[in-house]
Amino acid sequence: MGNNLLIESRDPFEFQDVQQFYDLAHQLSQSGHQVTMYLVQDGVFAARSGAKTGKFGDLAKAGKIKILADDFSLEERGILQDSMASGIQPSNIDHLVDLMLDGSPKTIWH
Amino acid sequence: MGNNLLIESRDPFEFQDVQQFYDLAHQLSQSGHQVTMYLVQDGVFAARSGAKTGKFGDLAKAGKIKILADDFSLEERGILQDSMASGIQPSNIDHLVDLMLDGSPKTIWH
Amino acid sequence: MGKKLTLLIMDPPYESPNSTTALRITEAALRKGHSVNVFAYEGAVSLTFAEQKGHANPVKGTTLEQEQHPLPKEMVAGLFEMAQGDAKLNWVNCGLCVDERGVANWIPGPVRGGPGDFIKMVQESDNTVVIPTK
Amino acid sequence: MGKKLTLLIMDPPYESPNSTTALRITEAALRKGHSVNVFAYEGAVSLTFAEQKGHANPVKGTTLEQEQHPLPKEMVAGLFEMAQGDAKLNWVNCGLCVDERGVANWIPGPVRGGPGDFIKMVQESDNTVVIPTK
Amino acid sequence: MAKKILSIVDIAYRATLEEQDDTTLWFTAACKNAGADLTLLLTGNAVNYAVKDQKPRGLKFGKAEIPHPPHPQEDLKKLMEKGIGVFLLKEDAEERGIPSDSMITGIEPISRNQIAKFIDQYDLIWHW
Amino acid sequence: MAKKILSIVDIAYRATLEEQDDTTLWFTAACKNAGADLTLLLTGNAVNYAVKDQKPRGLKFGKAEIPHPPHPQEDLKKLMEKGIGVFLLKEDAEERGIPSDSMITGIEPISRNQIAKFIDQYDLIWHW
Repeated sequence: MGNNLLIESRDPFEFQDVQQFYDLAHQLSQSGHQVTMYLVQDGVFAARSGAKTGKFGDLAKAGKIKILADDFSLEERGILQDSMASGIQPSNIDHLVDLMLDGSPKTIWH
Repeated sequence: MGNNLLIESRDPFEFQDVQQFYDLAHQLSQSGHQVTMYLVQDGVFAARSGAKTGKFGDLAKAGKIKILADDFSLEERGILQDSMASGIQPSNIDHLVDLMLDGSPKTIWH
Repeated sequence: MGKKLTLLIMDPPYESPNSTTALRITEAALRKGHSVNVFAYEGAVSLTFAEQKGHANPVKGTTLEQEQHPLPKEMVAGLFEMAQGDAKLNWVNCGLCVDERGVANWIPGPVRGGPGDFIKMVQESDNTVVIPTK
Repeated sequence: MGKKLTLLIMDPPYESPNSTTALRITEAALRKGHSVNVFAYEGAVSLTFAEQKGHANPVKGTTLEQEQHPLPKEMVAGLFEMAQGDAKLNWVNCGLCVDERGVANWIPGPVRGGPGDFIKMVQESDNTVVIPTK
Repeated sequence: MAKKILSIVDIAYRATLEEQDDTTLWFTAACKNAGADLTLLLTGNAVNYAVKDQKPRGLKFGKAEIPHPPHPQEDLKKLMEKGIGVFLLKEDAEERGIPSDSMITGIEPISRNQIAKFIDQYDLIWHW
Repeated sequence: MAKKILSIVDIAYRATLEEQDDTTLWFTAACKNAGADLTLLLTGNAVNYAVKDQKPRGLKFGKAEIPHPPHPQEDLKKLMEKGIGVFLLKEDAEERGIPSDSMITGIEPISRNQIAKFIDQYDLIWHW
């Protein structure tokens, strides 16, 4: 089964289709793919434990998808590690480059 | 009571806060203001009779707010007059200029 | 008797429908005998850049002449030509925005300015509309 | 042994966080010894425009020297300096996009090209990421 | 072997008047001409590009003009003639109240719940 | 008499790294310096500009740098020192899970259902 890298750069509170991107991650995972989601820029607004992000919370809780959040984007927005929802790991751009080039995953930027 | 001109340029299916702009129109009207909403660019996607636009349908039906849709933007998107929801009138940029300058309404672009 | 409208725009050329709508509003207002102030902020300062040039379209198979590729600088020039007599067009490009983008070589008409000029426009206008970028 | 990454970017300078993220990805990939192809489409062709210049910041009260205003052309130049040995940077500016914006005077490094060049990059790369504008 | 590419066009009517076309549809066509193996999926606003009756007027600003405003439905037809498969997300069209008989023929609707399977057929996904 | 202006800042973190500030907050400050009577309302993402712990690192691209990344919370403090009233939409902060004790002091929350009344006090609305 394939390897998918989904990069979410958009604010889930601003763009309606962010929910559909979460759904896509879920669907891909359900059909047996390995899915990693990397939150960057405004995408990290989903990472706060108190954020009302709809389907994202379920995704993070289910734990079937690896969810990473860009450390620079988190620091820029003042989202501290102890205020992050469980199931989301801080990560960094070096690791994103590794993810992109290791095994050439199907990569979708949103 | 004041005169308000709300210009909605965004697609209600793309941006979550379009619903809040509809809400603002409702609130302003409820507090006794005269409100005109001019739909332009992707804002006219709310004008199709079959569009599932949430609060917008209620606004249009209630008829307390004048809702206009830019004829150029409608034609550009192939939204014909007979496919438009009731309560929305086609209008044009010349009329928008009249609305902006006649009595200097409080004008908000979204 | 003409009135006075001020618009603030901030989208770069070829990036947003806002630019076209703002130019349509300006055109209609001038045609009706009103004066228009345009404050071009951020990317919108590139609308008047003189070095823009048309191109053929290999996908459509059109030549340079057939394609008649629209150039925002020419649209703004067209609006300046329309602004005769009492219906004036006053176009201010934000100077710092121009510097960082390197687009100081603009067509005749616009002037360099800053937020202070915008505030003057706002005070003397019948209406002001800020057209934000997304 | 380095791999090869292709990025397509399309946001103009000073308009989107995508530009900074794309440059961060490019920097990290080069540092790790990978090669990077960047295809600059639409507004992104202005990132390398040589006429960009810094400015003071009257709101912060900083001088030109204190502000050290970032210039995208210098960031791209910095990336070209990093690209030594096997880790290559290949930056293609979409030619028609350059023409309509008038930004042909770019810094040393980038070359003019079109979709055909992009397709070649895509075929020879380990991964390709299209970073769309909003 | 040429990589199989899925181009998902989601953002529409962006600077289409100044450009006299949609830059992502244009790019897709140009890449096909350059030999790419491409399929197109319309989502979001871009589902409206399939609507038959799109008829923007030319615009004038004094002597300057936008003489050839875009007709994305015609550009889609040309893409299909070139052998590019064109699909659209059914739910996005329904939500926007676009009846299927108002759209040009030849475009295949797919459902949101099929999208993972659909994507699976391609090596690369360009999401615009 | 000077017009009373409400500047509603809704879009945030746009090109703030390249600019080393937020261009709409910057514009609001510059207009105040030029004598405008201004009030600021933060909505959408921009409510996050009130968060105390925003600490972006400087960035390097070879020899080139973004040496002074922006700290919008400090810019808001300076706006308040200049006498600009700063408000934020309470529901937008709540939805994003931003606790009020994580924000700088001096910003007044208003509710979405008060917004029509709030807007009523101003002659002009700039919605960014």
